[in-house]
Amino acid sequence: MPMIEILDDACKGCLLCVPACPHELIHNTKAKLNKRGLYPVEYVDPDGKCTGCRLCAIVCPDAAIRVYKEVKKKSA
Amino acid sequence: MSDERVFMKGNHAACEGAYRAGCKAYFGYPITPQNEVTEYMSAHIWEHGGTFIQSESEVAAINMIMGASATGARAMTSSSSPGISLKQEGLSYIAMMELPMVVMNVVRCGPGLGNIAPHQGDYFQTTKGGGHGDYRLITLAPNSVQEMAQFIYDAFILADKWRNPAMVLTDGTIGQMMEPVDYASMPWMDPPDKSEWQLDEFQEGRERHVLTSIWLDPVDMAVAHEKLIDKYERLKKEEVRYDEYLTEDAEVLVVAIGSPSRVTHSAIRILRQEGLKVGLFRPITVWPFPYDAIRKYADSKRVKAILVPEMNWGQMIEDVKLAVLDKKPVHFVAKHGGLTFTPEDLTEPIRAILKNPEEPNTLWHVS
Amino acid sequence: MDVITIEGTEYKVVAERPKSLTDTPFTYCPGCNHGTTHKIIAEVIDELGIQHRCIGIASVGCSVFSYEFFDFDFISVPHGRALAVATGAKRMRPDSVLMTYQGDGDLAAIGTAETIHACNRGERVTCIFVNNAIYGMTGGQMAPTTLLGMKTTTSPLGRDAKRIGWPMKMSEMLAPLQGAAYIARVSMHDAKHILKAKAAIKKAFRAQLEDKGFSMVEVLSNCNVNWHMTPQEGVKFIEEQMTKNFPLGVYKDVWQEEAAKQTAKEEG
Amino acid sequence: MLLEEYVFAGFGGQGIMTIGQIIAYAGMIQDFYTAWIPSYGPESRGGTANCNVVISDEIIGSPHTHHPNGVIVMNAPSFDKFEPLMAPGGVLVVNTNLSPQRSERDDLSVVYIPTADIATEVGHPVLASVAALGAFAATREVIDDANMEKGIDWALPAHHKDMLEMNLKAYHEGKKAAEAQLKAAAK
Repeated sequence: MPMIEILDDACKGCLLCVPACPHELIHNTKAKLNKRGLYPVEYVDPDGKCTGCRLCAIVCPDAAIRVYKEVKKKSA
Repeated sequence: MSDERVFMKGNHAACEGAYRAGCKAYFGYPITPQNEVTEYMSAHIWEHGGTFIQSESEVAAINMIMGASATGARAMTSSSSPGISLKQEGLSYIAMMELPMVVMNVVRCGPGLGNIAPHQGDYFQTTKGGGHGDYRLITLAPNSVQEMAQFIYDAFILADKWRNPAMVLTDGTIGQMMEPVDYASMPWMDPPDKSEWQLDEFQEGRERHVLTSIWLDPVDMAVAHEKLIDKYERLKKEEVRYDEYLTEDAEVLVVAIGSPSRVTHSAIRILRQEGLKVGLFRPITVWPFPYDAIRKYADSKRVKAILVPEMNWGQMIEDVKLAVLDKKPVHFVAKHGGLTFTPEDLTEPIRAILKNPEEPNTLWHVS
Repeated sequence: MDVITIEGTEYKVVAERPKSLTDTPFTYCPGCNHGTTHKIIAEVIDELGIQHRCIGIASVGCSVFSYEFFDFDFISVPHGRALAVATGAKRMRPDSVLMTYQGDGDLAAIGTAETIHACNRGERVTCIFVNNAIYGMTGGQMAPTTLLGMKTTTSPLGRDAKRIGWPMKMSEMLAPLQGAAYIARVSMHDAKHILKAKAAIKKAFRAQLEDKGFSMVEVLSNCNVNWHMTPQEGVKFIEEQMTKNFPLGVYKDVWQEEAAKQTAKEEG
Repeated sequence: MLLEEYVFAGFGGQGIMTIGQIIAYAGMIQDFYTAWIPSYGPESRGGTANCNVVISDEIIGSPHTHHPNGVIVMNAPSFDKFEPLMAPGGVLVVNTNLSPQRSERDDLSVVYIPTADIATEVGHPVLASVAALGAFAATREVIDDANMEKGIDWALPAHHKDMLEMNLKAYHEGKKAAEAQLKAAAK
């Protein structure tokens, strides 16, 4: 399952990634403060909707989003 | 005398000195009376593996030099007074980034456009900074065509040794005149290794090199300043140069640079025939200025007075007075507007001084 | 690409901070597209494998500290003079890849002469021109590219063409010069356009690597703080207002011109 | 001590600057200290272009000459300007084709040479200044002819070397004309 990781201390909470996600998986929860005193966004994907499309990472001005995709095992 | 001598213009000889020092970049903008430099560079620097660009402005030229010297190359630009004013912005940055480079100022008359005749009105601008902030240019003042070549050559060596911009401060007379030059004292050379700091292909494993002049934190800025201050203090101790002519028994010491020092030479010959004891003290580095050497004459019982002839309204005389500290009268002869001294302009005041040595500081305006 | 194992599953990282950036976090305001632009430049440099050959020129403006963020040799230079410095450095090190990173005040006001002449000489350097229609660092004064009617701290009643002229169109101005190899205007307002911008920046570096001439990419960028907007409103402003005044597109493409010439030759 | 101070003056384009450089160069290869400087500043006003040459056996101070002991005037304004400034005992070459004046000073040695006529006869009007230089060499015997000839060769650009013979001829014709005048005056 693809997924993303928000690098909390790099995120400045600009929220440009929020509308960029086609599945609305990134939220402005203001749940915690980071080292800079800013609210980083939160990524919540209980249903595994993330497709690893990278749109969030592309629009992120702070390179604060890491995107992972599963390594497909070639069947022997 | 060696057979190497060639008969050249001062401005051309300066270029030859630069080639021999391994100068690989000249960027400049034409301005009289130093067009020969731009023209000669455009024609010949290629023969020495270098590059020439006639820049869109003096501002662009100094910044091109900044780029070239940041890569470790030996680079120079030249101009005359109004153009040097435009270069001051770049020189300030270059000084703070400690980039070695050479700039030549063939001074013309100012302020404003002034005229193209020889003048010395840029002494303050050159020796007291010129651009914004605290910085100094190592400044050499040639008075012959031989020295035009030699001092450009030396300026490259000093600039690299101290990682500081160096200026060759001269006037239209020295730039335009032709004299024999012997290049034997200027063997062809390559620049020293600058791989410690130069902008370069980034080698895996080496720290990246960043050249900058901004430190927003005042404490960091002060640390950067300390480094410059320390360098300037060492320069003052180690690099002061001057030349003397018949000073051993002199009762009147004339302190002069550039073409007025040549006229002083002629005047001294005339006065010596009359038995008058006059000598010439010629600062070669006007920054660092030879305060201590001049102070020795101020302290000497033999010396009655000091005379400073300048083609301006009185600039170097302030440094001379700092050296003399009111111990002796310091007289001034001004010739300005682009007029050049005749030996008589100097012989008359010197005779007057020797007749009445107690006379306090006097100002002669000759026109 | 790095492979990591999380709870027994192997993942590869498909998006992260590019190698050509240092670990120093950007100091730009939240939502500022300087960061986005830095990131795609670094990605291009990574993809072209030229990190070790790059020399960057930092200009004056918000990007004055850009040398903190790019992981290669850098010099910070006087306001407006980046392309003159790049010229000097490139002439001495033709094998290095020279990049200037300049804002609208730097490139289109104080440095107009340096810009036009570097382009006209066809200097083999790549210029990234960030146009956000305002002076960000000094606190929101009018830029040469400020839109008509736009209020800034020095055009408090809105920019008035009669008194201060029109927004300066640098790409359109530079494209006709024969030294230009690649000139494009791109935007940062959404992911699609950011990807397009990255492609343009890659082409601009290729123009330098292939010795074609001067290349510049004008990046329409967000300055939501000085525009007094949220980041989202800011990117919307780019999309709706900025692109109207500054049409996106490729203004000069040397490869296309060469291909057209070739076709004409073959047909003729 | 030898201290030769010359002014060569005329219209711009007459070759005045070049003949100054030739004699200064010749002085150098004859192991003198020499300096040449073009007219500069206000003295260049008023229809004359001129250059100063200093030749000495000691280090040269001022390259400017204010009371020259050797002068060539190639036109009338130059005569008016420099003849009165000359040091007593100096030598003056007057180009009679463009300067009809006669010097009334009795402390100068003056030769009157139709340099343009000589030049035209030799082959080209442009050689007038070299003819004047030849006449000057006859009146002021400081630099040897052999060195002067080397100087003329040095001053000719590579693409004009075919003019060398003609230049040397003009030099010697000018010198001959001056020598004849000096001989007549001595009688």
